[in-house]
Amino acid sequence: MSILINENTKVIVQGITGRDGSFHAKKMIEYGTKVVAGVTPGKGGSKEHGLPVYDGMSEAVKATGADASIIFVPPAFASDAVYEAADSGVSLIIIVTEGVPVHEMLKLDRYLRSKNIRYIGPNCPGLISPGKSKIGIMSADIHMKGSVGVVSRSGTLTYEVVYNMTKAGIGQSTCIGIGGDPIVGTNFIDALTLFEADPETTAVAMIGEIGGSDEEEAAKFIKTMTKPVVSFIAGRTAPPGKRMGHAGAIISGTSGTAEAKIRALNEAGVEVANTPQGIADLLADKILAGAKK
Amino acid sequence: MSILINENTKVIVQGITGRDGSFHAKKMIEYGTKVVAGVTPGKGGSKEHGLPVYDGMSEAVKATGADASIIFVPPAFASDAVYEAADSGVSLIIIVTEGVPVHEMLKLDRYLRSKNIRYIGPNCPGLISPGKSKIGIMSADIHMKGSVGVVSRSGTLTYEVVYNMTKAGIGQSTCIGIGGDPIVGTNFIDALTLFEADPETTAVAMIGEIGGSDEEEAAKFIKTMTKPVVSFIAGRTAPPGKRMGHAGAIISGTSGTAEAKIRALNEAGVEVANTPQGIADLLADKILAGAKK
Amino acid sequence: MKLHEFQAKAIFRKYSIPVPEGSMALTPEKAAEIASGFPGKAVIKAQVHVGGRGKAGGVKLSSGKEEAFATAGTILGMDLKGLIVKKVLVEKAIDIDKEYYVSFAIDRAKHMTVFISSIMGGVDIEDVAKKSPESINKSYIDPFTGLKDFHIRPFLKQAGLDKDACAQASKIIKNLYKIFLETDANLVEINPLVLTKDNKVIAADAKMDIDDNAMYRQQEIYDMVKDELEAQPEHQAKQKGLSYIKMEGNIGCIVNGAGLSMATMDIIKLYGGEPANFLDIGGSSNPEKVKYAMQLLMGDENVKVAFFNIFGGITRCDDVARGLISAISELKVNFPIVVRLTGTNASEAKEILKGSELIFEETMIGAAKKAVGLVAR
Amino acid sequence: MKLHEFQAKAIFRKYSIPVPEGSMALTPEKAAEIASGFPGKAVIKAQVHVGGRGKAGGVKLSSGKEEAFATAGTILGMDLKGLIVKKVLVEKAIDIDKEYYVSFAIDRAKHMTVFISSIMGGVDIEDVAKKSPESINKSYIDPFTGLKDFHIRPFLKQAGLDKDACAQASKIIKNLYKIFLETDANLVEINPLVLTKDNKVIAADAKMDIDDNAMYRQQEIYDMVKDELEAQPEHQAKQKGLSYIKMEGNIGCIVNGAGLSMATMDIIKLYGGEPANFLDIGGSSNPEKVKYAMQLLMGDENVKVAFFNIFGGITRCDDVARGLISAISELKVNFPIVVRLTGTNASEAKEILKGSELIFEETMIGAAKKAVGLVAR
Repeated sequence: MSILINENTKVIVQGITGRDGSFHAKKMIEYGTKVVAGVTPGKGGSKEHGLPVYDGMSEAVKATGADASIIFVPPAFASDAVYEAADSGVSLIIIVTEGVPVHEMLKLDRYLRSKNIRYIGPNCPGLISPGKSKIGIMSADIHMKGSVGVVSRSGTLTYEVVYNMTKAGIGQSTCIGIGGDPIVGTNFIDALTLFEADPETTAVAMIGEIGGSDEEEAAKFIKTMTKPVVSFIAGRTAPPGKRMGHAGAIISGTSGTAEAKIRALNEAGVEVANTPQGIADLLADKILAGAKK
Repeated sequence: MSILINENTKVIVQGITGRDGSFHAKKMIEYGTKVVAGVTPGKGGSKEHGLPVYDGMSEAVKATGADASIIFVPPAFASDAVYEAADSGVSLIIIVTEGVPVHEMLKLDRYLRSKNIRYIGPNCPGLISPGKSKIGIMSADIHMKGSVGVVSRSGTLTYEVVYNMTKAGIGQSTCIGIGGDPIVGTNFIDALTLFEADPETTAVAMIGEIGGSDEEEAAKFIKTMTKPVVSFIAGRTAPPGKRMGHAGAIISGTSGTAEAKIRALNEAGVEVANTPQGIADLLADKILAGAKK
Repeated sequence: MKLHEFQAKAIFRKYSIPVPEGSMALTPEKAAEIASGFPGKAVIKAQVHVGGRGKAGGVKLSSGKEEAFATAGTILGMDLKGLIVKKVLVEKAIDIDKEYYVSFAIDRAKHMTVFISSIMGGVDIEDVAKKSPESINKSYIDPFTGLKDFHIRPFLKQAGLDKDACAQASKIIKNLYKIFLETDANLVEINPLVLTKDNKVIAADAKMDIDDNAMYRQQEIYDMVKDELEAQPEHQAKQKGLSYIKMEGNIGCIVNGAGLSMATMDIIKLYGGEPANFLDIGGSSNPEKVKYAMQLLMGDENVKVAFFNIFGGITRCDDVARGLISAISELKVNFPIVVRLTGTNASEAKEILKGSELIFEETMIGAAKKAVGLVAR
Repeated sequence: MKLHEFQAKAIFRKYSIPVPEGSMALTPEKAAEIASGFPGKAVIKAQVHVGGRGKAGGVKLSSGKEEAFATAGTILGMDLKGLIVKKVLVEKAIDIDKEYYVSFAIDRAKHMTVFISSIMGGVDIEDVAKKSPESINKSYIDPFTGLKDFHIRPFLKQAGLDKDACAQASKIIKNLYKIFLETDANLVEINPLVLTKDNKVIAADAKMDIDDNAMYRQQEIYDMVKDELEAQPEHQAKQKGLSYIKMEGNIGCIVNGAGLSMATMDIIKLYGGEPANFLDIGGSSNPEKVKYAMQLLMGDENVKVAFFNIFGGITRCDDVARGLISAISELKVNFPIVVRLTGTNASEAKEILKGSELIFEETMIGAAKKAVGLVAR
C-alpha cells in the first residue's frame, strides 16, 4: 500500500496543452502513472502525448473513470478548474499552480471540504508513491520504494532530504509535498493520519518551515501516533516578521518561528535534524532499531 | 424511542419575544418540552415565561447545552437566524417561518447540509413525539402516544389525519410536518428512513400533496422498506399549472399531479386512502394484521 | 408571479441582454405607431400568460403601418385559452438563422439551480424533452460557487457558434443568471435565443417567474406588475391573509390550511360535487377574515352552498364562529352553509352558533355529503 | 504588500468609513499647509511600515501652522527602527472618548476569515492578547455566508455604544469586511476605532496588508504602491522571477526553491557563518536568471563569498552552469564561488564548468563548511 495514490489511480491533467502541463504529463506517463486524459477548454478532440484531450472535466471523467486530477492552470483560472474538477466526480485534486489568491483558496477550500474531496496544494509539487504512481512535478529518479512516508511544505528541500535517504538505502512509501501557502488542502496532520494508518509505512519524515502553526499542531497529533516521526524545520535564520504579520500571532497563538516549532516537536518526542542530511541518519537509527517510539 | 427528538432534547426558541414565538414557547413548555432558553437580539438578559433570553445563539447554546432550535423570525431575518443557529452547535433546526424566499433557501440548504445539520421546514408546523416532546406549533391534545410515524407536507390536514387516528385508538411515535415549500430540509425519504430505523415505529402514514416529485421519489424508497406505509395525497381537484410551471416538469420528469403520485405509490405497494379519515382505517388493518408489507 | 414578455424584456435590457427593438401597445393605434418606427416587418405578440400563444394565433407578422394596425386589432381582445388579450408587444422582425433554448430554474429535488439549454429552440421545450431528450443539456449550479464558464461551455460547443457569437451568447447567459439571482426568479427563460443571419445573438422571447415570497425585496418588479396584480381577486384575498383560487364548481369552500383545503375539494369531488374554489383562511384567523372569505364566496355567482371546514389548532373555532355570525348578520347570504368545526374551542363555537340556520356536521365526509346533497336538489 | 496608513485611509474613504480630515505630506511646508486647513490641533504621523510608531516618536501633536512645520520637520527624515521616514500624514486631532480594536484577518489553521474585536483599543493588540485575552472577541466567518449581524453583535454590546453609535460602528465593520474581500487583503485593521466625545465613530488608524498573489487583479492598489514597490530590490528581483531578501551576513546564497534556500541559510549559520541573503531562483531557471542573481550578490558590498546550492529537478543543472559561466565572464566577480550541484544534468553541468575557478563540493554540508571557511580567512 501507499497513501492516496497507487498503481491503479487514474489521473486527468488539467491544462495539459500548456507548457508545464504538457511537460509533466509526459514525465508522469514515463514514470508509469495511469494518466488517462487531458483537459483544456477549446482543445477538445485533440491529442497530447497520445492521450485524448477534452473540453471539460465532466466529459473527461465520464469517458475515462478517472479518480484524480492534477492542475496546471494559471492562477487566474485555477480556481475555476478546481471547481470543475470537484463537480466532475474525482476524489483527489492536486493543485500545482503557484500564486492562487488566498481569498480564492478560502472559498475553494470550503467548497471542496463540503464535498469531501481531498486536495493537495496549491503551490505544491504533488505526490509520488515510488514504483507505483507519481502525480506531481518532482523528479522521479531520486526516489526509491520503501517504508518511510515523507511529508513536506517545501519542494527542492524535500528532494534534498529524499536524495539523502535514497543514498542511505532508505526507501519511501509515499512522498507528499503539501505546499507552503497559507491555506492548503492537506496539512501535516492529514498526511500523518494517513501514514499512521498505512501498513506499508513504518516511519515518517516531516519537513516543515517557519510560519503558521501547522508544525505545532502536528506535534500534538504525533503524541498519539505509534509510528516514529523525525523532522527538519527550515528557516532558523529567516528574519522575523518577513512573512507573518502581527495578526497571525494573535490568531494562532504561536510565533511561528523555527525555535517554537522545534520546541513543540521535541516536546512531542520528535527528533529534529540540524540539516536535511540529518533526516537520513535519524531514520536509519529508527529503522535499524525497529523502534516503536 | 422516537425520531429526531425525545424527552431529553433541549430546545432554544429563536424569536421568543415575538407574538408567535412567545405563544408557542409557552405551549411547548406546558407540553413538557425541555425549552431551555430564548434568543432575541437586543433582548439579552430579560426573561420570557421564566426562561433566560439571550442576544445570540452562540452564548445561548454555550449556557444551556441546547441540541435544537425552533425559529419564529420574520422571513426577511429568518435565514440569518438559521445561519446563526447553524454556527452555534445545535444539530436540529426547525424553521416555522413562512415566506422565506427560495433563493435564500437554496443557500441555506447548501450551508446546513455542508455542516451536517438536520433542519425541518421552512413553513412547517414542526414535530411532536407524543408524551415526550413537541417542537412545533401543532395542538398537542389531538395526539396520542403510539407506534405509527406520521410525515406530512401539510399542517391542518395532518391534524385531521392524526385526530382520526387518535379517535380510532391508533397512537403516534412521531409526527413530523416537513413543510410544503419547494426547498425543504427534511423530505419524505429522510423521514421514512428515520422511521424505518426506529424500533418504536411499526407503520408510517405519509400525507402528500400535488407539486414536486417528492412523493414519487418516496415511492421508490418505500419499496425497500420493511414497515408498512399508507398514504393520502391532497389536490386531485386542484387546477393544473397553478403552482408548477413548465420548467418544473422538465426538471423532475414528472407532472407532479395527484394521479401521478398515487400511481407511483400504488406501484410501490402503498395503499392510498381516498379521504383523510381513510388513513386510520388502512392503518387499523395493517396494525391488526401485524402486517409485514 | 409571472411577468409578461414585454416586462421581462425591459429587465433584460437593463442587464444588457439584446432583445429586438419594440414596445408594448394597448391599442391598434399605438401598435401601428410603434411598427412605423422601424423598417421591415413587425411581429405582434399577445401579452397573456398562456403557453403556445403562437399556435393559438396570438403571434402574427405584419408589413407596414396599416397592416400592423389591423393585426393588432385582431389580436387585442382575442380570447386565448380563456384569457382576453389586453396588451400586445410590437417588435421589429429579426432574420433568424438558428434558434436555441436557455433557461435557469430551480430543481426542487436536487436543491440546486439548473441551467437548461438546448440547440432545439423555438419550440415547446417539453416536447423536445419528450422527443429528443439527448438534445437537452442540464448543468447544476452550486449556490456557493454560482455560474461558472464550465457550466456554459458544453452548450456553446453544441451550438456551433463562432468565437464572436460565443462571446455574445456567453455574456447573455451570464447576465441571465444574474437576473435569475437578483430578481429572485423561479424561472428565467429565453426561447428562442436567436442567432441572426448577421451573426448577432438575440433574446427573441423572454419568460420570467418571480418568487412570490421574495416580493418584499423586489420593489421594482412589484411596481411593474402592481396594477395587473391588484386587479386579481386572488391577490386581493392574499392582501387580507387569505389564499383564494377560483374554480368552476358550485360548492364554495372555506377551510384553514392549504392541505386541508385541497383535501376538502377532493372530498367534495369524491362524493359527486364540484368545488367552486380553493380558499385557505390560514392560521390564527380573526373574525374579519372569515367575513371577507364569505364575501368572496358571495362574489362568485356559481356558488350554491358554502362548506366551512375548520380544524382548530392555532385557529380557534370560536373566532371562526364569531366571524361567521357577523357575516350572516351583515351580509345577505343567499345559500345554505354547511359547517364542520373540530379542535380548539369547538364546543364554545357551537354554543355561539346555536340558533343560527347553519347546518352542522361532525365529520368531513358527513359535511361533504351534505353539501353535495344540497346542491343536487 | 503592506499599505501605508494614508493609502489605507484613502481606500476607507472610498468605502464610506469615516477617517479624520487630513492628507499626506512629503515636506514640512506641505505639512504646515495641510495643518492650517483645519482648526484645532494636528496629529503628524510617520508613514513607515514599523510597529509601535508612537512610542518610537513617529507620532506627534502640534498646534498651529508653525508648530506643524517644525514637528513635520522633526519626523521627516527620522530613523524609525531602521527605516527613514519620507512621508507624514497630517490629520486634524480628534476628541477621543473611547478606543476600540477591530480587524479582519485570515486564520490559516481554521481556513476561515476571523473578525477580531476588542474594547481595549489604541494599544498593541498583541499585548492585550497576552494580558487580558478575555477582552478579545473572535468570530469566524464562513466564506459561503460572509459577515452576518450576529458576528458583530457581541462586540457592539460589549462596547456599550448607544443605538446611533451602534449603527455607525456596524456600518464601519461591514464596510471594512467589504474592503477585506474586495481588495484581497490578508489583514484590514482599525486600531483604534474611536468613539469621539460627540458620539461619532471614526477610524483613527488604518492598517492593510494585501495578498501579493492577488496583485494581478488589484490594479488600483498596485498603482497606489507602485513607485515605492519598484524601488525595492526585493521587488525588482521578483519581476525577474527571483525571490530575494537582503540580510546582514556576508555569505551570498543562490538556491533553487524557498525551503532549500532557508535550509541553506540555516546550515551556513550552523557552521558558524552568516548568510547575506535569501535568494530563491525558482524552478525552470534560465541562464539569464542566474546572471541576474549574481548581480544582486555583487550589489551587496557585504558579500565575501557566494554559495550556489542547486538541486536539479525541473531546474536543470546545465542551465544553471551556463548562466554561471556567462556571469563570470561578463561580470567582474570579486569573491570566490562555492558550487554544489546535484540532480538533473549535474554531470553535464560539471563538464561545462570544468576549468573555471569555481570551488566544487558534493554535499550541502561540505559546501557550507567551505564557504564559512573562506569567509573566516
